[in-house]
Amino acid sequence: MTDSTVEAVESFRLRARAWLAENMPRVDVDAVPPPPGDDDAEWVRTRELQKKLYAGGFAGICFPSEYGGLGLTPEHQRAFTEESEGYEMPLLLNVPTFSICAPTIMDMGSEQQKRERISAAIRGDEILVQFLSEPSGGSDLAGLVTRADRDGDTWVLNGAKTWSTCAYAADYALCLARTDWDAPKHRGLTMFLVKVHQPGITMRRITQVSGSTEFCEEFFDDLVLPADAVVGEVNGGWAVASRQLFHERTAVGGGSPFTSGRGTGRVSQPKPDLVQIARASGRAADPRVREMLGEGHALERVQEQLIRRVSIGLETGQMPSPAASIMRLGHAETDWRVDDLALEIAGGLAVSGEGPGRVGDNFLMRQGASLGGGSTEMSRNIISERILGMPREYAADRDVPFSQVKRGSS
Amino acid sequence: MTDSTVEAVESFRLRARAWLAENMPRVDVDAVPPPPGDDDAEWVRTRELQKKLYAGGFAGICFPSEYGGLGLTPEHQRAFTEESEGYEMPLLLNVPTFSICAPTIMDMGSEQQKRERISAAIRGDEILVQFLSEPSGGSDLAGLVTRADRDGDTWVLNGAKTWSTCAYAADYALCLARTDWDAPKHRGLTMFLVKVHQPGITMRRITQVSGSTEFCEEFFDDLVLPADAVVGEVNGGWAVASRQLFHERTAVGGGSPFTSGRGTGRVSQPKPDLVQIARASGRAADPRVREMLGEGHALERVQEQLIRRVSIGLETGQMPSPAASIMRLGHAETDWRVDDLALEIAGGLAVSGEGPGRVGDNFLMRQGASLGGGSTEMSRNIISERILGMPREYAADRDVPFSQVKRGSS
Amino acid sequence: MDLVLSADQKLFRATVKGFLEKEAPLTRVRELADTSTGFDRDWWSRAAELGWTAMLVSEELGGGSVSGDGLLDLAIVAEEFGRGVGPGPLLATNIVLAGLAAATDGPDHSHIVEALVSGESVATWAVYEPGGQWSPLTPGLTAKPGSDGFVLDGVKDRVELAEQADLLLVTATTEQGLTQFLVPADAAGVSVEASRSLDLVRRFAEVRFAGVEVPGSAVVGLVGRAEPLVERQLQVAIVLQSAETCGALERVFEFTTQWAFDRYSFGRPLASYQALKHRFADMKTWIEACHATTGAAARAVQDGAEDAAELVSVAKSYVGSRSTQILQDCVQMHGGIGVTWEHDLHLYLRRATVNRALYGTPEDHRLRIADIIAPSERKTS
Amino acid sequence: MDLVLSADQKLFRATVKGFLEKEAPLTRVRELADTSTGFDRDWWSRAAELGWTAMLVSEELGGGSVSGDGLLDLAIVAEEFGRGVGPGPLLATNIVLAGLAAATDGPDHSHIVEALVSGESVATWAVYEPGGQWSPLTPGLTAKPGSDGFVLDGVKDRVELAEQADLLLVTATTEQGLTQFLVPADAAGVSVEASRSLDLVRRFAEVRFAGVEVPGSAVVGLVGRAEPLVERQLQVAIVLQSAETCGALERVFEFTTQWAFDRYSFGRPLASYQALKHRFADMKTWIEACHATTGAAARAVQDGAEDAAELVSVAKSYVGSRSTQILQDCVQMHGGIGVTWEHDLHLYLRRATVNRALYGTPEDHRLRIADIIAPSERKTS
Repeated sequence: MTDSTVEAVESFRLRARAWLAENMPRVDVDAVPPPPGDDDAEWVRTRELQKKLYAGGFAGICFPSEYGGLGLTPEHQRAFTEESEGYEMPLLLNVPTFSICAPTIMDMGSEQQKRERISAAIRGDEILVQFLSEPSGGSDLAGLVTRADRDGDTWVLNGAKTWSTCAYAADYALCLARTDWDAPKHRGLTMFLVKVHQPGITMRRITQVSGSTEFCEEFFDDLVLPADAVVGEVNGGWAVASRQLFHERTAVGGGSPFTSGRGTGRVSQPKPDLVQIARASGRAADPRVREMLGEGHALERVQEQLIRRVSIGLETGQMPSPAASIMRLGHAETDWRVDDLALEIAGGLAVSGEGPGRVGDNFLMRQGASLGGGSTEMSRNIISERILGMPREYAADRDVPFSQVKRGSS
Repeated sequence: MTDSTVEAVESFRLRARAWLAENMPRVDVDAVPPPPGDDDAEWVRTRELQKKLYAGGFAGICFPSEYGGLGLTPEHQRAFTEESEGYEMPLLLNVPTFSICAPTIMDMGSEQQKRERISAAIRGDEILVQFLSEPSGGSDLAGLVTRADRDGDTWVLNGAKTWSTCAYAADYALCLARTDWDAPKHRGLTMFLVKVHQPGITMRRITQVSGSTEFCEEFFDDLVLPADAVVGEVNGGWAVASRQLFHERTAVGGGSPFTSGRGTGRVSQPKPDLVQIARASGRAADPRVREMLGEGHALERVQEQLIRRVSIGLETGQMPSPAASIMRLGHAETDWRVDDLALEIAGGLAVSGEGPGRVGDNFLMRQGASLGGGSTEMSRNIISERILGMPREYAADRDVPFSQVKRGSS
Repeated sequence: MDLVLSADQKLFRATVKGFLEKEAPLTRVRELADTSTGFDRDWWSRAAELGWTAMLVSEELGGGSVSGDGLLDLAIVAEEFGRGVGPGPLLATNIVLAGLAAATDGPDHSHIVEALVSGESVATWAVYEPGGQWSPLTPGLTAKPGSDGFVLDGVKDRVELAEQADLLLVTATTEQGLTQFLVPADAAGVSVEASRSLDLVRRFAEVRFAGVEVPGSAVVGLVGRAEPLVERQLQVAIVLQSAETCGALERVFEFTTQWAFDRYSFGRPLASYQALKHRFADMKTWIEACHATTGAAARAVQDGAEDAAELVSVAKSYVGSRSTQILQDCVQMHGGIGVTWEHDLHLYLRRATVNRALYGTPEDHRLRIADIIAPSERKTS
Repeated sequence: MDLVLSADQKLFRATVKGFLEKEAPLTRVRELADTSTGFDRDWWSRAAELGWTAMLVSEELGGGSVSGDGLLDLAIVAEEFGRGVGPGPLLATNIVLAGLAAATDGPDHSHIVEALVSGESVATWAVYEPGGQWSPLTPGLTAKPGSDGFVLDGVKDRVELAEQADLLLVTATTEQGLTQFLVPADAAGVSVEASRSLDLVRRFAEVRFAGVEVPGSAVVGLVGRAEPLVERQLQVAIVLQSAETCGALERVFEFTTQWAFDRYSFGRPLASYQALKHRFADMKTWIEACHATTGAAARAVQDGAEDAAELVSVAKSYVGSRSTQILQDCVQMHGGIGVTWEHDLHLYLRRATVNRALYGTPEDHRLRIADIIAPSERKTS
């Protein structure tokens, strides 16, 4: 397909509008979201919706046609997303399947991987996830210890992964493992495409104190992987992971051309509404509480303003890309303080955990915002080292064969 | 003098009581303290008072008689201090002359130094101070760069010292200088007894934002010191300084047997009185302000309770000696918060800087408590490393010839 | 709590600790979370045999303490309780006992005291009312003269273990003023409805009183004169609550510090990172301060010191605020695992958060302190 | 302030910066601290020639701005002012000009506006009253009908540069309600007494009005209808004040970061210590947030946006609190030298502390925000 044959965006938009009206169900505004940990029906529905899109010729808009997409431009995708407002969409596939995993495979995978996995995802047949973090890992992703050992033509995988979002619902995962223990840590990693549900993988859903079970933990026991499971080069896994992280940042920033429809379909923990809590506690007229209401509201507005400022800074090149960590740190700090204010405003009512905004329960997840997506400690390292140019922290594992790096007992 | 000839404490007390009543002036409770930086008359008075004590046979109670003292016990000193309540006393000599410098000389000095300096101090003829910190120094005392170079039998001193409390009023100083640049930092230092007012020393009083000028800065230009100015061993200065620091801690903790009368005679910055500020601002009935009053008061009480707990812990051996840093950190933190509360309570009145408790001016010195006597950052290092046993910070100057240690440009 | 314990107290602490570790480890606490009662009555009777209900009661009534300073001994139990997020009515029953023991005038409740001390009976204080913040002196629940005593009408909530308790100590407004009544939980007109609790085993309920008739002998102390008793109960409640929170902090700090030693990142233990070390130093300092102020409050209440009310509020102001701050930072130190259900951190955070909220928040107690140090501007309400 | 400036604005910023660096460096500010006036009138006239008084005024009255968005341009000046702790009536005069320019009804003050724009005249806003916190809508100073206009009686304090000003814009209560008057500083019955200022060059005074007669033409806007003008003046005041504080923060952060690179301890630069690095990261984040909220408030006020009042209070709430926190941590980073007179840190801390306190504290503005987001419980006072 050459440029000259590309359908004009407006024409595409009108076609999409008509098709959506005829084929896609409207969002039910009164629908109650399922309780945490009980979203099987949603995943079934998601696959159905994606199959509809595919059947209608509106799936994988920005993916190349040779991998099952439409090969159109981000403007086409934007137009479709705008038109899809108000319709049910397979939003759960936006992250990580379409915005992270598929583009990574497209950048780094073999021709066969691209043809098979990307097109299956676009058809609504397969869901992709990431196996990256490990129980022993924390902030140090590249220090992972899951091992893949060569056995003739195959690889044997042993170890464990954790914090894999929605892995329970997935078909394939991008799994990073260590294949060379004598190389320094970034240089001995290999990325594999792993079938999620098969013998040799035990999966466990992690229950958070909020009741959410969207994260999973996986254990690999002598799981055999074929040679063609390798994505990119053997021992070149860090390059693949870096693309993944790049696509993840892009997706979080709202800049991915591969998402279709708005949002991720997952309900994040709602922020406490301080005014509502104050009223429920009978304290909305108390000047002490009013001062807290004002403080909380101000912080939330400032956080929006900070995001706007840094986004402009990044777009115009007036801020270096690590400045994204400023948004991240500001966000966590705002969350902490607003959660604290909610607790103070609720006063004696926090005992029950329930009530307005379930203040107490919410407070148990206070650190959520500062742990997901790289801890605030990492953000502070990045800001001081990469923006302010301060000396980097001593890394005891730099340029050291990984087998000689000290690892903790937990 | 043998034990059997020691006067009983009660007899000593009665004699002291009678002598004080007859000889020492009563404290004038209506006397106005001199403005900061104008205490010359006080120093003259201090020497007079010490001479009176000496003449009356009540000076240097716990110092050995061979160095001009009375050779009595801490109980005698305590009795005298109790009896001296209500009388003018030479309190300015308590720190550092009697509680830090004289005992250090007694521990580490030559016989001649002990005989001359200690007895002169007890007679009220001489005042002793410390030349330790340096402009380039900060928390790293042993990293000092003032140099003393051997020249035949003498030493030639060049460099600068700072934060010398009350040096302007003193006669002799204990001055730590580097005498070996090829040794690691602690092992190339020597302590000297230096005449404070002499050619080759330029002294400047440091003005703090509070207006206080009690600290001085001294510059040495080819100042020649005789061989007998060395205190302790050449290149053994760190051992002397360690004794000084020990005596300083003891004095600050109120445990020195060498102080006579209560207090140091120096008016430290008064703590803001939050209730008074609230009343002056017309806000003492505002519930927001009342909550702050309660918070501030609670913090101050807790700090007293913390000091009591740690003191008992140290005394009973249930806490290791670095636990003193817990008191120090708690103190600084309390000060910070109380100063912040004062500012918030004063509200719009803080503009003028004056008014109740001179809130604004006081706020300018907010960090005072966390800088003097070792920064709070050092306290946190000590608590985490020496109490919790966490790994020590990497010191780039450990076991390195000092001449090879990197030094900054400021 | 106090650094210096007598030999008897040390032995007592070891006994308490051993009993809790054996009979109520965290695995058991998690099991109890799924039961309707949150604790086991037999277990509680055995705890009572160890003296946990006797400390605030005179020997004539079956009470007695280890050191003669009953509240200080009891605070030791509370601290160990906090270390293990213990189940059961330790606080609830002892708060009621504190009131009964102090009510030297008025009807005799010695048989009830004995039943509480033996662990046979369980009591709890019904003092909060729906939607309300801490204001124990002005209950909306009324007690009006009835044919044979009083008739109680009104609603209480956040009543600890009300579903499990045999007796409720109820604050009420009578014509003569604030009065407390001991009401059997099964009295006609009393209905109890469990409410959700943030704590896994410390349950709360709403209790409705609809024309509940009680005899005059149900009054605790004198009619209209309950204020000093309420103050006494509050003081004991806060000392025990603060001691419990101190124990929780101590335990969490222990395992978080251990985590920092064991967990490596970039080839180095977390404990080697200065930014984290400094936060541990802050936490250590705050925990020592929590112990210090709790110990001082306990001693003042034990001695009936003039500033006992003030020191209790000082302790609540400090411990209430610092505790959740410390625990959240410990969560942060753990990373993602710190917000999982399987990690024990949230059990402690739940307990501390409930303790923070109950019997006046730190903010409420700051106002109380202001009323002490700046009484002339006290709001007349 | 805004990250994206036009070429004209960039040039303008450079001009302002150059002028301040040459004509009012910190050494000059320290000299001015010892003068009675705190600034030089000639210098101010030259500053006015650069347009510093013209930004909020229409072109007919001799005004004009660089970008057409006068307040945004003026905020650039204020930010540079903050970087150098600038002297003079930049804020005072522009606040008055904001009110005069907005008072399209009522007596004509165009000759005064022209004199202010040219720098020939200096004006200031007299809005605070002794002992009082921020409550601009209910002045105790009264203006009663007189033979030939009004008679003013009352006292104002914290009047910026009142000793140096030619004109006072005075808030007063009349029978018709809140009214503002332009009063010559040398009018009969006006007496000015300097008060102490925490800022070295930004002076304040108490001004007494004893039977001060002013003609009806002294009214700004309409009698009894000053509330929108006062709000406008407040909004401009806080935008300029916040921009100034941002400039101060930026400069102090620069030299403190440099200090951390240059200063060594234990053979390592301070900037290599993680605990300090993390505090620098926090400060950097907060400073960006200060810029962000100041820029948003400036834009909203410039555009007369519906949420301008809210965003102004948001900016004050945030910048007011964070600024002193950041500056104090910069003092801490410097060690002892940070609290000496000879170090420049305190000049910045003084300015920021005065800015924090003036035109409503952060706490006052939080209450204002609450009145916007939860109006139904607003206190009727």
